[in-house]
Amino acid sequence: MSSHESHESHDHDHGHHVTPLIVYNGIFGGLLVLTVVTVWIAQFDFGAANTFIAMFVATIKASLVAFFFMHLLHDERLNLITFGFGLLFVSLFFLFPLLDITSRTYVDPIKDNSSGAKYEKVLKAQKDHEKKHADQLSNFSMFRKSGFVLPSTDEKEAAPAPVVAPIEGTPAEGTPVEGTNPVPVQ
Amino acid sequence: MANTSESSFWMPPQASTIAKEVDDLFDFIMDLNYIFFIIITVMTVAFVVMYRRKSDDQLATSDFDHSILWEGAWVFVPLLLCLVVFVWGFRLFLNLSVAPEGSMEISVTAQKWAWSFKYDDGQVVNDLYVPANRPVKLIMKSRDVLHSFYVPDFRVKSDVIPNRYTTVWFEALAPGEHRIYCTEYCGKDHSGMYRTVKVLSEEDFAARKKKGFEGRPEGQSPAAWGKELYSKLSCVTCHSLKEGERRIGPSFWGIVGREGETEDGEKYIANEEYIRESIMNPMAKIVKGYPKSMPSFAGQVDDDQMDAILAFMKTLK
Amino acid sequence: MSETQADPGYHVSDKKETNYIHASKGLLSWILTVDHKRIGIMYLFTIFATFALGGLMALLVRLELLTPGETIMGPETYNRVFTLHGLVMVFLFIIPGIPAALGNFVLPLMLGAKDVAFPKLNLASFHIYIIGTIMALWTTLDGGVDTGWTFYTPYSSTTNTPVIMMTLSAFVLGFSSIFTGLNFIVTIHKMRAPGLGWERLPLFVWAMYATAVIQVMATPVLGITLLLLIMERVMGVGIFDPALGGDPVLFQHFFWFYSHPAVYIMILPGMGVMSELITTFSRKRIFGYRAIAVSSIAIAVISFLVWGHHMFVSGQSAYAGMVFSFLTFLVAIPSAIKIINWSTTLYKGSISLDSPMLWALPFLILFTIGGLTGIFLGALGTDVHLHDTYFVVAHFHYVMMGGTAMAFFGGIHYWWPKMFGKKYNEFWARVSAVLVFLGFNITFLPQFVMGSRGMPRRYYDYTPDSGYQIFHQISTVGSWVLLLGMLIMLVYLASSLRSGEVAERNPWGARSLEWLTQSPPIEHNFHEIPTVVEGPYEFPLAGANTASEGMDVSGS
Amino acid sequence: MSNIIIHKHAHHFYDAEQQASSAKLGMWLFLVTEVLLFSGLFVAYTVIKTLNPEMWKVASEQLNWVLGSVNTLVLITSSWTVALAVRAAQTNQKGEKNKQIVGLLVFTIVCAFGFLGIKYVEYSHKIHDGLLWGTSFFNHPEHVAQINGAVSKAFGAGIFQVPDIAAAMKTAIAAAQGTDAYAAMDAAMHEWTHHQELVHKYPELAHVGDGHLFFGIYFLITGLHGIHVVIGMSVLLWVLLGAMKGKFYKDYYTPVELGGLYWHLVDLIWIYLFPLLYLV
Repeated sequence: MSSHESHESHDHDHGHHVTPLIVYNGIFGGLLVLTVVTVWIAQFDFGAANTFIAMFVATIKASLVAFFFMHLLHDERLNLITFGFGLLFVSLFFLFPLLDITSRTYVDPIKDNSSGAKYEKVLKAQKDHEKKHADQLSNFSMFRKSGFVLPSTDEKEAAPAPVVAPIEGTPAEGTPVEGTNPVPVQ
Repeated sequence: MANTSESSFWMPPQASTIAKEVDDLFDFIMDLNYIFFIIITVMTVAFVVMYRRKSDDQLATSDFDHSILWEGAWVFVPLLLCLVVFVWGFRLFLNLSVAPEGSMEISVTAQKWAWSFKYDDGQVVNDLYVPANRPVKLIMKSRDVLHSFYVPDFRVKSDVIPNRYTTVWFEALAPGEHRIYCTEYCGKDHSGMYRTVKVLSEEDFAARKKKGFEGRPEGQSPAAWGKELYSKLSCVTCHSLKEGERRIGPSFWGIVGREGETEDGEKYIANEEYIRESIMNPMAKIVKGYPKSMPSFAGQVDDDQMDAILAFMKTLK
Repeated sequence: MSETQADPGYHVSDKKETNYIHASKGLLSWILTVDHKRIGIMYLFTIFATFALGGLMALLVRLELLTPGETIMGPETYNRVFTLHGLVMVFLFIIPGIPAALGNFVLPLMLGAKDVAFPKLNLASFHIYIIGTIMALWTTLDGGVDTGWTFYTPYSSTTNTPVIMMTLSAFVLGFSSIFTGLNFIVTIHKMRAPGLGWERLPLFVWAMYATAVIQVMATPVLGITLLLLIMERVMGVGIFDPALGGDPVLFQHFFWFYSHPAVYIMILPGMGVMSELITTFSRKRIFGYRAIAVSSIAIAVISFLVWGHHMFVSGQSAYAGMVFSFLTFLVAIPSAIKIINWSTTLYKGSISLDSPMLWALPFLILFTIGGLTGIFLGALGTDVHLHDTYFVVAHFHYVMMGGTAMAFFGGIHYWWPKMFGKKYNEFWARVSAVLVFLGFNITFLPQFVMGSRGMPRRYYDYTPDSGYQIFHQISTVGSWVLLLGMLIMLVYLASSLRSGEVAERNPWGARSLEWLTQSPPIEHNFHEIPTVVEGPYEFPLAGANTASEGMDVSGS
Repeated sequence: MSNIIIHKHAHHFYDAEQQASSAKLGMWLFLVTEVLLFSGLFVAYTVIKTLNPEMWKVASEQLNWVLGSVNTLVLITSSWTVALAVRAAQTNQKGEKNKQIVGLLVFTIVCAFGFLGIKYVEYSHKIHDGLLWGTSFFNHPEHVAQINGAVSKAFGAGIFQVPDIAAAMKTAIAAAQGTDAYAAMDAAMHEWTHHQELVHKYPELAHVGDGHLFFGIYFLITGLHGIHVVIGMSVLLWVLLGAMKGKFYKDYYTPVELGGLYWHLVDLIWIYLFPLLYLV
């Protein structure tokens, strides 16, 4: 089709289609209601499903805006296709990194790579360390509790919660807190 | 057990059990390469020669411009071959990634621009010592930026990442020495970040390990050994031995007993205690006017080595 | 070339009018022009300059590697030089290369349009490109960055070189690229001449369309990646910084989501030029028009699915590795189709070896090598050994330099008469083409060997005992031959501008619309918009008195 | 792309019709690039959340969902009014100045200001409580280390051994009244006590690791969105000026439509952003 045809062919949809007021107002009402729904539904805990439900409602709202406020419904089909294509690539962008991070430990799992294990390790470390220094630490909560996570020096020994802050991307080795020497100034 | 083979035209020697498998796939793909390259080139050159334009108004003698048969053929034949290569490659990759049960574990730390290898008995060395004919699994992490552990003769490679562990495993075929490279760009001395894998027979390995792989050799003075460590631990990259010469860090010449001022204006005297701290926890005191770029050597330098280094430093005046 | 057999059925006027070059005078009339032809020309000369700069850096790198240890510069300098080589060649030369320079000039002509859809946006895109270039150069004078063109974290977020400025420059250049792509998509959709249906588009236009899609879809992600990197440095947001609990591998996902499709931004236009050259210089309808057109689009889409093959040993999950490896092999197929179709097009054609063809044929050979060696890197098992070695370096130079750059120069020689209405010295053109072909192979073939033997890339130094030196030396010598070829080209093209003989309207007897208007074209391209009645490659056939019926029969 | 607002169609188009539809296609392509730009941040959000579920749970509770909801309503309303503005332009007769378009656009812009106002309230609260990115996060070890460094510098390292640091500081300061050490001590103590308060105000947040990552992403996403709000406002402002001159009527309203499209996109992104950050 030449562009002559191409623009004649959709003369009728461009510009000459005016959405009636009632539709706009209806959509607006719908959006308000859905917003309330999102907030209301967020109070219940469906576990993992939470995000999906929220995204589902959000998607309904988004499509209302796109199809009616942004006229995708009555506009040239090409614009709809363009936008859809964009969303396709967005979904790819989500798909692969997620595939990676969720399956990293399947082959030859190493502990400490999944954050869960990371935290258990640190909490344990903090307990041991609390026992050791209970007396000095009594007024020193933020050190005992700041669960700052770094690779342990060796997977054999359970590293105490390190308090030496990382310097220029060099994770410092975990060293137990001596109440007597505060963290060196960097 | 097979021995380390000579290097071929394309590939370095096969020094690990996996190396042969890798090379088989490599050779297979190389054959495919030759075949297809010859087909394309011969076709092209032949057509150019045969249908070369002789006169200015010569026209094409055929309008042969599509053929489902041909196009189908050169969609499906390559696709098929590709799938074969893919499956082969993936199976091989799993072998490369999953270490056999009961492999010997060595934990590896990479940092700008040095490797250190820690054995289960706690000793830390800067060259990798492994027994022959026994699977070895390296559990690696980095202290600063990305590095990559690569032994061409073993055909193994894996990035080394801060805050996470990665692994490689290999089973060396026979005693010998092989080069370790860093293959993830990591700055100034990226290309200087190579070490040696020293493959020892099972007995030698046990013996050497007992008395420490890199303990002070008999008859060598602590100072002399310290001088060795000075280059081995790559202190040399940042600290000169010439009087007052400034590299990234201050010179070692006359360092013992030197007096000066730290970044936050405190006076210091570089006695043993100070030097020990500066090596183990460099950020504690930074000499005025120098960058905070020294990595900690905690867990890499044991007491003997520390004494040796101090002994060496004392000779520098 | 007799006019009679060019384009029967078109209204052709040969009365000379003032062409776009002389339409208006003065520097300002160029800097502020909205004429796609002038913008294309300005791009062309800027890109020549950036190519020269990148080439110079390459020569320095090769020279440094001539001997082990320090040859001409220290490691810090070396790291900056190879980084700059990468950045300049990727962002300043090869990505804008064919689309912005040749595409801008030729595309509207091929569509029978008066201009691109948004001329002012087009000009803006050029100005933005200049700004980005200046920023990049400024950073270089400011000491240069040493991160490698990939900006991998955490190195890039901790090194004390002016990374922020350089990242900003790449960010800005991204906008230029997006605007060009956006412009082309709209132009191709809305500005086609009457009768010019999708199946009558020259394959160069199809390739440009596919390229534009990638530019529009992928470049924004580069933008956000670089912004996040800047935030890492400015604010210390730790998304990519392991020291702050972030994930450095995530940065690689972000980066390659753009930079792998970008590889096809680089090669697809080259493939487009190839289709034009092969058909014109064998005077034959392209073999498998549909297959080639569709494969361009296929490549554009699949290219978004394969980025993980840059990360097989990066600590990415083995399953992600598997998926990416599989998809990578899928993307190999469309390229294979193109290659074989081109060489089949030559069958029973009338093949002339005019200089543009002498750039096209090497493309065929070199791109084949580049593509085939890709199989080693797509296969997980072998990639572990070859990743980040000179094998990879050689591979992508065969695709980028041996592919795109060859096509770029082929295109320049092909459209040069149309652009400037001048001829260049045919003899020296052939000499230069041959020299470049030879020099290229001498430079990069040895790199395959030393790569598979374990020479890592981005290395300032190598030990004498490692046995890599001989390959480095051959390679370095080759780079000088390459240089000689380029210099010769520079000379005869320059002299053609000064004193080339006048070129006629359609020197090659090509059939697509850009050859309908005079050389150089008038300001509004066409005296009257042509009505298209047949496909772009309807070359008359020996013995047949009428050309066959357009594209409708082909590939169906 | 100002060539498309030239009322009489530009020379290289066949007619205004072709020009308008080209302009709109161009705008949609641009919107797609915007979507992909934001998608990067959403991917970062998803990945970091998946890697640190515990931290995320705790940290995300610190956002004020009421303010978030109000902002959502504000944006939706503005989206509605701008849609009506486009409609008003579509139905407007040539030459007549249309109060409706102007009014609706003004209202939209006012909504935008409202949105930014509320954001400002949220931000200032976060900043005061040190719920920030990277090492600026109130309980980031480096941040803590700095505070304690200052304290030990002003009061001497011994201070950390006494059972009740706060009291010890007070006495020390009282003693130091008037001396030049006073200022440093005072500052150090303030920081220290402020930090202590925060630790007790956000106990879980203080204990769970890497809380700064959440706020880093929060500020990046909302920040980038905020920038787009500002851009959208300026576009609408520019359209408004045109509308006041009565430029737009049923055969020529592309600028109003494109400006509207952009504003809708800003709304669209917030529609996803709101539940992701404030609710789940």
